[in-house]
Amino acid sequence: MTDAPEETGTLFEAPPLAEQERMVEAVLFASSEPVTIADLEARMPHGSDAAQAVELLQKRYEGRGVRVVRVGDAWAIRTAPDLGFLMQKETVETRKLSRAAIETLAIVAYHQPCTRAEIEEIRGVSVSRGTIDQLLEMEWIKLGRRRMTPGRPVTFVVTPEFLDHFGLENARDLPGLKELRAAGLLENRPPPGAIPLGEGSEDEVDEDQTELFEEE
Amino acid sequence: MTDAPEETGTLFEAPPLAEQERMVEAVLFASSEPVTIADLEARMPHGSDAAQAVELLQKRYEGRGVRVVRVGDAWAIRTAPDLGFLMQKETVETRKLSRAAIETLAIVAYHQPCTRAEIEEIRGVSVSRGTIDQLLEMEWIKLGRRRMTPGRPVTFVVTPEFLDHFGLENARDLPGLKELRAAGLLENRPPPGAIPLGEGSEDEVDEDQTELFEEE
Amino acid sequence: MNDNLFSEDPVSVADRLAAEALIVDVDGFEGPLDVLLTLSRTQKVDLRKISVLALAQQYLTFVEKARALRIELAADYLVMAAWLAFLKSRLLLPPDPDDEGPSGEELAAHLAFQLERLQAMRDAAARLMARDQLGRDFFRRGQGEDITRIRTVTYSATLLDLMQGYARIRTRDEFRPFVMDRDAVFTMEQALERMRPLIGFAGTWTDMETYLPDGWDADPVRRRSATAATFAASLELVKEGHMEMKQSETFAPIHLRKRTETRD
Repeated sequence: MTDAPEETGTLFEAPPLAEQERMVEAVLFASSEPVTIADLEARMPHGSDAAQAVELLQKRYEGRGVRVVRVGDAWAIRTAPDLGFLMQKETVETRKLSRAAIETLAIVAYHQPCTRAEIEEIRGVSVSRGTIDQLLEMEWIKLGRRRMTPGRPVTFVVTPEFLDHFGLENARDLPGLKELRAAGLLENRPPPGAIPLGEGSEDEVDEDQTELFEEE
Repeated sequence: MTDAPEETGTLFEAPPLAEQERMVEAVLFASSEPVTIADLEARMPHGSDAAQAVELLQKRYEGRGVRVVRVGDAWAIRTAPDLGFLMQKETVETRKLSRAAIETLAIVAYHQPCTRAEIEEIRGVSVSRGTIDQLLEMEWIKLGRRRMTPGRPVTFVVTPEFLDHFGLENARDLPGLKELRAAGLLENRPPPGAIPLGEGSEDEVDEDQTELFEEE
Repeated sequence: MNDNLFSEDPVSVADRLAAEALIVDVDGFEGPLDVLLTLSRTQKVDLRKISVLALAQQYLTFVEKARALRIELAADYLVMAAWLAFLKSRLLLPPDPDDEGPSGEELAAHLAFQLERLQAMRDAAARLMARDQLGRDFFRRGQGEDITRIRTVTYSATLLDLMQGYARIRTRDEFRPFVMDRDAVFTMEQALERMRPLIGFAGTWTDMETYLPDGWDADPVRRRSATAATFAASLELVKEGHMEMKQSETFAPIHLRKRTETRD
């Protein structure tokens, strides 16, 4: 074709209709909102007939997986309605449990049945309702029997799902502090002046723990 | 091709390939991120062959305003690069990368998996933490496996986002990779007289490279 | 050509300007290797055929000039200068047969390789950046709203996380000031303090055991102490006229309730 000077784009002929159709396709695809004919033409080379290109594109997509649809006075590409079911997909996202949740869970596991007040006492900070709710929702803890003390506080215990997730047969399989220390998970030196206590050899988890914590 | 009647789903035959193509089209159009074959098949009816459907779709869109492109082991629809000029409105201002960052990125891409020491060796200057952080933050590089050499340094590799951004099917498609390799410029050649870093360190590099670029 | 760029011979104004630009611009260099690469361009040859000796000389001149202009050079520029001076002597002097180290030629070849590799990476970087880029030359789908994902979030934690979490808490605990030797003793004073506010709610007969403090019912030693203290405190409260106590038979549970004013 004739080489027209660059600046005067108007001297160019409009691109062939097939090319205009490509342009409309790309713009409708990339745009975050439906695009009006006027907007299309403002983007396309001078002399383009966006309405006609859209019409061609619409025909091309007939029966395909996506369609060119009119939204008000603008145009957009949308999934064919019969394929909507493909878009609904359950994605499972794995996220790390928060530190507060882990600690709360650990306390319930080691001290069950355990009230919220006890969890707070052990953690030394208050436990947010959300943390407990999250663990309940995950079905890693559940409500145990109410404590028969004034106020009859609810207790929490771990669930079979919890044991399953962590590959434990029962909560007593949880390693004790001694083992934690042996595994290098606890590196602290013994607190100055700590007096070893309780040489009882109770098998009960609770007592076991007590013994382990106070000792050394 | 006998469908075991385990589940109700398997009792249905997979939809015809043309229909599968429509489905792949709908999903790829709908998703702004690349979708893996596995993800496609998880959405499609049992027995569907997403890979074949994608291939058909890719052919169908050849020369159109949008294209079906491969990104690592996933697929995406992207506008044709020659129509970029229409999309000024959609252009996202990318952060200007420093010369150090660009070079570091190229070194990781061509030498991956690549340790920080290797990047420094090639550039002859230390790599600032900010440079690596920026590339990590942009998700263009990520941590690879540790190198099995003394100190077990971490390595860096490029990500699917990197491939997507630069329109690469995979890391083997990097421009000029073959030539650079043939010219021996991707070798990790120790300086003469240098104390070898634990035997096998070179083999290791070689293996890793081979794995990344030739395997799959 | 530019071979005499830094020599003592009179140089053209243009050359001198170029040389000074190089020096003044030292901040713009990314380390000594970058300087060497820039200097090597003055040789206008393939990097494989570069004269490392000439390059070493150029670099040393560069460092000297920088010093003369009182430009502070970073240590690695000076290290490179020292190394190149060493390399230069190796290349110029006949090889010492007793010397075990690598020859000057080997060192020079490696330097040439490093320069070539750096240049190659620069070229590769330029080619990479010249590619069509997402969001600039080609685009993704603009409307993300089509795809509705039902997101289920699964939280994960490992046994290790759990144990570390627990160890963390207990580690904290061990530094808490504890009165260890009194740990298994619940005093009557404590029991009284505990029961006074509670007794107001005991309108009906309630087993005394429910008044045991939390955490004192598992360990027999602690339980015994708590029971005794609670019993003593209960007697005290009855004596004060705040409460009534009953036990249906020997060893049966002891029941407590608030004493109301209507009662006689």
